Amino acid sequence: MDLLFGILRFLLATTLLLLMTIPTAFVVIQMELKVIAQMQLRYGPNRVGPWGMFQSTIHGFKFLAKEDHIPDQADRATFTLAPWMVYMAAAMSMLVMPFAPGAIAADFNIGIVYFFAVIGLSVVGLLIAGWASYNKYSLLGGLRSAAQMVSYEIPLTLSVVGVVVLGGTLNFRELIAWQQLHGWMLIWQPVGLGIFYIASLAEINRTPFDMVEADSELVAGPFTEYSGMRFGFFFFAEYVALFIMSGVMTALFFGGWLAPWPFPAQLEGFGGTLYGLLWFFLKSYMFVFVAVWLRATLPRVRVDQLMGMAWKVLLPLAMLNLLVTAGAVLVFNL
Amino acid sequence: MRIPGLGILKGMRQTGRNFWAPKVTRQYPEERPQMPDRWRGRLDLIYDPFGEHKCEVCFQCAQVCPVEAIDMSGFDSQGNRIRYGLPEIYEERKDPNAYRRAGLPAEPMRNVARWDEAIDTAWLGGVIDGFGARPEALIGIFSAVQERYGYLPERALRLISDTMVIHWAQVFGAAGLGGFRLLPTEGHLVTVCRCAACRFAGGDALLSALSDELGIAPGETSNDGAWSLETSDEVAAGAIAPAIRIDTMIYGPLTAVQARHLVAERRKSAAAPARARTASRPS
Amino acid sequence: MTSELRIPDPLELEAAEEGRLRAVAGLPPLKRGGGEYAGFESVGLPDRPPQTEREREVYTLDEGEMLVNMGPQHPSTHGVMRLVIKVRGEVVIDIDPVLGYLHRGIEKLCENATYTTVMTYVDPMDYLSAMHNEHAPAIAFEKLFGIKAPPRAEYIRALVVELNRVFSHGLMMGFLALDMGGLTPILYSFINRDDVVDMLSAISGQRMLFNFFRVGGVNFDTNDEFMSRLGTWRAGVLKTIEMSERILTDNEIFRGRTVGMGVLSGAQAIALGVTGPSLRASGVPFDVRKAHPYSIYPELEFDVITQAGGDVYSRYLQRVAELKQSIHLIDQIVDKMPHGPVQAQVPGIIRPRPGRAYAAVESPRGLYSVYAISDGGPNPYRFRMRDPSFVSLQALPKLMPGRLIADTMAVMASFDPVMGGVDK
Amino acid sequence: MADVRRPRPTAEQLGRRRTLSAPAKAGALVRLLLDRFPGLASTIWTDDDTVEVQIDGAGNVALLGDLRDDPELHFWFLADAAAVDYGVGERFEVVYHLYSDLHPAWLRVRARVDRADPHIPTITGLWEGANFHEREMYDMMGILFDGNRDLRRIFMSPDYRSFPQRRDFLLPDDAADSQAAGVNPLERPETWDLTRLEESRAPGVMAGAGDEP
Amino acid sequence: MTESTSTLSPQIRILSGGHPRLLVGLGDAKLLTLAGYRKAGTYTGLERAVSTLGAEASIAEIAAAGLRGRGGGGYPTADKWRAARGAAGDRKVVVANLIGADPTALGDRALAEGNPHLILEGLLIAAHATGASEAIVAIRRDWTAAIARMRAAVAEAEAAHLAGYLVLGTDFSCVVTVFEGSGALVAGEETALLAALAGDRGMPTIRPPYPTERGLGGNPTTVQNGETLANAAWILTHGAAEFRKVGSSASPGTKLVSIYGKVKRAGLAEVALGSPVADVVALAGGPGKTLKAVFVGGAGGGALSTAEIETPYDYEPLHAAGAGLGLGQLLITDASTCMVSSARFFLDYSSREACGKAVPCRIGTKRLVEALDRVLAATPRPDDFGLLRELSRKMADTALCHLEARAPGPMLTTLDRFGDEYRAHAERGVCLAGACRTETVAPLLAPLAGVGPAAS
Repeated sequence: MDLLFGILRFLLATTLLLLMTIPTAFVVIQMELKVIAQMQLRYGPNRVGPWGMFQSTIHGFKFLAKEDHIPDQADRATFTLAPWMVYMAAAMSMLVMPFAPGAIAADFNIGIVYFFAVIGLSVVGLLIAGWASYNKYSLLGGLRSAAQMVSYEIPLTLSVVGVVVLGGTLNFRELIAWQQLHGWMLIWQPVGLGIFYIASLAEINRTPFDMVEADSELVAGPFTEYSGMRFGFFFFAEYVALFIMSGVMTALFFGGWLAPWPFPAQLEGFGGTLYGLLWFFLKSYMFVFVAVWLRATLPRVRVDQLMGMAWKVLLPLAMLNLLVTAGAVLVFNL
Repeated sequence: MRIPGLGILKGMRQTGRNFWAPKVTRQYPEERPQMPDRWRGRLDLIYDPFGEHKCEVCFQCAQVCPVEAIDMSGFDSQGNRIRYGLPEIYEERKDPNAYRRAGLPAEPMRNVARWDEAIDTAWLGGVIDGFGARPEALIGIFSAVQERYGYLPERALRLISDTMVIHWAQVFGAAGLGGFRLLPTEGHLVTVCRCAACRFAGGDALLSALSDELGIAPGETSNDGAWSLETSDEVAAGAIAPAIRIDTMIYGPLTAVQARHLVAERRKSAAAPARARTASRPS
Repeated sequence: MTSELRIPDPLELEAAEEGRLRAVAGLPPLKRGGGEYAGFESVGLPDRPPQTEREREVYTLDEGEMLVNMGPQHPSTHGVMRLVIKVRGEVVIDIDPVLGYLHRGIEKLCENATYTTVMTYVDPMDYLSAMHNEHAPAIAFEKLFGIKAPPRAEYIRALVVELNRVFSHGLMMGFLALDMGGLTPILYSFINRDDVVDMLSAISGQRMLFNFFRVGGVNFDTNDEFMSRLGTWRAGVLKTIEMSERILTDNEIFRGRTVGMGVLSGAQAIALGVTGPSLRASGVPFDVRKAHPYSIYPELEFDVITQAGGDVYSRYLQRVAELKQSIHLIDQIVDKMPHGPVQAQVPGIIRPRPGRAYAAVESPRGLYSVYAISDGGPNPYRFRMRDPSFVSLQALPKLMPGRLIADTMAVMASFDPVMGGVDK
Repeated sequence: MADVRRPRPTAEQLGRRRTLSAPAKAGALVRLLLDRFPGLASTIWTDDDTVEVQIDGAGNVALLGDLRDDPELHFWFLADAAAVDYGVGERFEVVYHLYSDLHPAWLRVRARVDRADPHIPTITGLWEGANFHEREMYDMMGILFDGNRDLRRIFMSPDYRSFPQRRDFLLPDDAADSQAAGVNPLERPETWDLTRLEESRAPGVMAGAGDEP
Repeated sequence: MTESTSTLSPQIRILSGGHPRLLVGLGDAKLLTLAGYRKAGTYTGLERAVSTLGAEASIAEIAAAGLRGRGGGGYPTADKWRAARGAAGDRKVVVANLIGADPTALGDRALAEGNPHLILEGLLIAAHATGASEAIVAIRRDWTAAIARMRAAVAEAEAAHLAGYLVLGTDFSCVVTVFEGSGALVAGEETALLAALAGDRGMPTIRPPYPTERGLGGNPTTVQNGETLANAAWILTHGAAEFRKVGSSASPGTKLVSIYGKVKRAGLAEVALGSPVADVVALAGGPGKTLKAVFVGGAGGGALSTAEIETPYDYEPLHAAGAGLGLGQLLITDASTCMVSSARFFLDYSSREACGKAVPCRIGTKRLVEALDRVLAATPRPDDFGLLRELSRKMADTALCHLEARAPGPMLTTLDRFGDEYRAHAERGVCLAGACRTETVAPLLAPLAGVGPAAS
């Protein structure tokens, strides 16, 4: 009985999340279009719907309407598989996303580990896509993505380890509870925050680290040969991942659903859920905005500079950060 | 040594400020762009309040166009059908040469001479040199050409323009005045004098009689192509008004009956001497 | 400045690393210099024997090398051109530019056009500096025909030409950033460009291919619309340039990618025939406006700006500096502009005496020159145009080996080629 | 005015006539050239900003090398290299324009090339950048530059068979023959079969020269 | 003298009577050769001008004779020559205008065919007087006989050192060339003639600058009617006093008049200026039926009613009457002529011959013809008569050449004198002359709807 209820709840939650990814992608894409346009002294899309707010939706349906083209010499099986892998990696990682009290799909006790395990899967999809397309640009893009993500996994994870050591848990909910007691993690882990943000941008191929689909170098990287909804999945996955990374950063460093002072940090009952959702989305989309802002401003770094940064700057920093944190924990036995 | 990240922040400050700045996009369909007064994007001919083109094909615009961009086609103030420019302009698109150029099957035109009459360039060059290529002699050269071909072929005008270094909009303009023919006439040419003397001595009666006899209106050619009828001032029959001219002979004074009789006689005599230009025209 | 952030040449690093790994794995070291002829299928062309040693060299692949076709349908080849890039991994070994995708035979067209009609044909050559394209033939034909444009016409010419230079350099800033993934500066540059082309269309009647110059003068005199637009533009132009500059000049990422990248020494640049800002960025003070003063430039006060570095960043700085210099030149011209006619009296069909004339102008991309021969006929017997970006393109194969694919576009954009001019 | 279009425009309409005598500023250069290369004395011509010498094609490398390396001449910059075709039975000319900051005049070197057998040494040894110029000249005129490692088509496609900028190259279009021929070329159907192109190729150009230089 | 058309084209019939001066012996084959011409005692005028008088004195002689341009303008010839002589310029040109703007004016043609040497002499005198080194004879291109004879005459004269270089051994040189000119009405305008000679479309230009300051090739140019030149030669031959014997004081001398229309003998006559029009009409034997109106000056002139038949045939009086001397055309109409269709004919002629340069002329004449057509078709617009007068006034105000200014002349004069015919046509569709029944209105245009039936 209890098991059955759990299964039902799991199915419900997964479907809800899957359904949620699409509007999330739409919102983030719309933000990207609109914000970059504003920063470039343009109006941006303003024809479709009020203030053009349905532009990204139209994009989505446009993908559906487009011809689905597969190159002759492409490896059909892997070629069709790749978009799903990338997309599912993003969607599955939302399972542990702590939206609000009582609004967590799967409240694992190893949620953080699960998250980084799943989000890393997308690299496989990109690699497959690059290889399957039978296109030199795609191949280069796939290789780039492999190198880039693999190397950025390490500082990313290491920067989080500090948080985990401090919070003493791998569960998002407990971590947020810890932050409610001791204040937000960005006070304790500023360096970790910096490393995490840079590494996360690289992890999800955002400017200035969008090596994978560097449109002025490799035409579109692994996505060159893709069209129609297959490309649409890559497209959505990218933006969903952006939102997820912002969400995780919120959960890890900015107190998740907790409201900042002077508001009451948290409410009880169903109202508390909505209250938490409000603050969570507020914070997350703030970081999405910052990412878009960066994209509007910065040129792209070169691939060797990217690597050099990962291995020569971020990794030692993360190590140092972890060392200091662990030492502090030992000394002050927090 | 600059602090790393400062430049990035500088840039982000700029973009962040522009986020709120007024936008420069032109909302096209709503905001029409302000075209400058000298806008050369579109040309149009203006109409007068009576709904007629004000353009009288006087070629003055073509004469001042520095890049010879203006092609013209129409009836000038003399009623001459005149044009110049590439044959695929305007209705000459249906010209067989344009077809040939496009690789399409082309059927022969009705008056072939209009495009395909071969010009004796050596002879014409000789004529021009005889006048020393002086622009004063333009009319003389025209009349020599008309003497030989019965009209002014376009190629001859082009050649004249090129050899004498006269902008050939001018050449056409000059040819438009003074009663030159810019289209060939076929067969025998019956010219009814239109001058005041003849007119008041009853020239119009002659005209109506002849057009009735030949069954064609002035400016037309009979179906068998043997007779053309035209009116002109050149006969200038002062004392012998009213008069007509058949090919080169002037007859007058005539009454309508006499004129009709005369032409009828000429038509009966089948052995009509062919004119020079019909011989020189490629069949 | 170039010493700091100087990145080591990845080619050696990569070769050394590869050798070390093979040694560890007990494999024989890679043999270099060998390799076999790969042929043209590797770039998707019907195969044929190589025409020249150079071609054989390009299409001969060592182990671990491959040929990548960049273009003709590549997002950032500045028009339609094709770069056959020989890469090992991402490291460029060799580059072979393949031109002619935009070839229109403009020289031949001009040789069959009258002297007045030539102006319309040269316009679309270097479509970002159409005014310069018209300037050189105008000067050459005036030399041939032995006439002189009235002073006011010369001033108007200089004015429009400098305006053209301003927006061309502005666009170069934007395109350079765009080829590095920076989206915004190009749009800021286009704000500036729109103002200028509106201005130029106010004076010439066309927005892009102006057809403004005439043999012996210019088509129109200035009008109120032009002058008022000029005033408003002058008030705001520096601010617009500033916006792009703030984003790029100090940006660490931008500097990291451009400083020390594609270093072209002065001697090398001269040997390769690189001219214009790219040459001056290598420290060679060669500016046609000073070397062979042609229009009213002797009467204007300006110095030849040069940079020390010779790298992409110096070329960028050079463009920015010359842009501001042009704005000052425009101020001087507007101050000094005399009154009078703008067109000398010229016959309808120009037939110069038989003769030869050579005229060079300083276009935004360098020395743009025209060599015209007249046989006394109504159209030029020979009409030769030397386009700067065509020659500058030769520097690319010299600079790129050892760099990465990512930098190919940056270095190419730093020379600011326009394919319309390259392919004639 | 009507008089503007007279055949021979008068002096005031034409404005200033150019004098073909050597202007003062180029005089020093002319003297220097006469001093260095007495052989060229007969061919030196000058107008107000150009000094011109004519040489035989074979001697171009030596002369240009001297011009570049002589400290007093010091023509270090190759501004332009172009080819001119003087028609069938005539000659080709490869025209180099040089610049020196010591002399206020362009130096134009016209090198004659035999049209029947168009060969001339390359100058890529002096200026590497001459390569594209020479490739273009080969592509458009079919002039063969001995010693150029990279002499192939640059604008036209590699399998192209003719040399478009030769004077005897017949366009299948009206642009080729001027209206002075008295005909409107659009009306000449025979200009449409491209066999005319094959016939019209100059004797000097071997078939398929586009393939093996 | 008798009516002889021996050497002249059949179109030209010399009428007896009047005061024949230039017409003396015209049509006589002797006059065509230089010898015969010298025997008639001429080229003495040229000798006198060149050898004895000199330029200034000969101009003074012309001024004393009070010769005025016979081209219709009536501008004093001496003033014109003085202006040309005074004008700056190393190369001056004299042009003899034998274009024959109106083909019905046969005076020039008769002179050119019958007595080319006379015109040539006058041309050389004018060239010498104005200091011109170049003379051009522009002849209507379809006067082939005239062209041939003029060329022959020039050749003879040059052979005899009467033209060309070093005329009569003096240092006066004048090269004479003969060119065909296009016979268009507008070519009678001197600027249009010069434009045509410059290889341009024969269209008049704005004056000033007058041709005497800046004409052919930008050089001072004197354009003179052939008849004027002949008169000049006559003056220098016979002297100014002799010349003044005939003609009015304001404008002495004679005028060649070509009379046609409803007359017994159409032809060419020479009458003294100032003699009544009635006498001139009488020369042609008068009208067959009752005289109705006399159109003086052709398309640029106007109509005189029988009441004004006594008007002196002279510049000013005719001008005052709304007509003009023109090239000496005199059209006589009788009761069977419809004034409206006549006016329409002249206007249509003007609009056909319009060069197309001046908009008022180009469009205005068209509109006038259309208005008249409406009148003839009895379907006038309410304001048509207003339109006629308004347009005519505008054309006169904005005219570029005198032809344009005077184009509405016949219409206006007939409108004043025969308004009732207009009204009858417009209102009742009835032709008072009863002529429109048979006439189709001018050829090459669509026949007017309702003209025939409307007359019943």
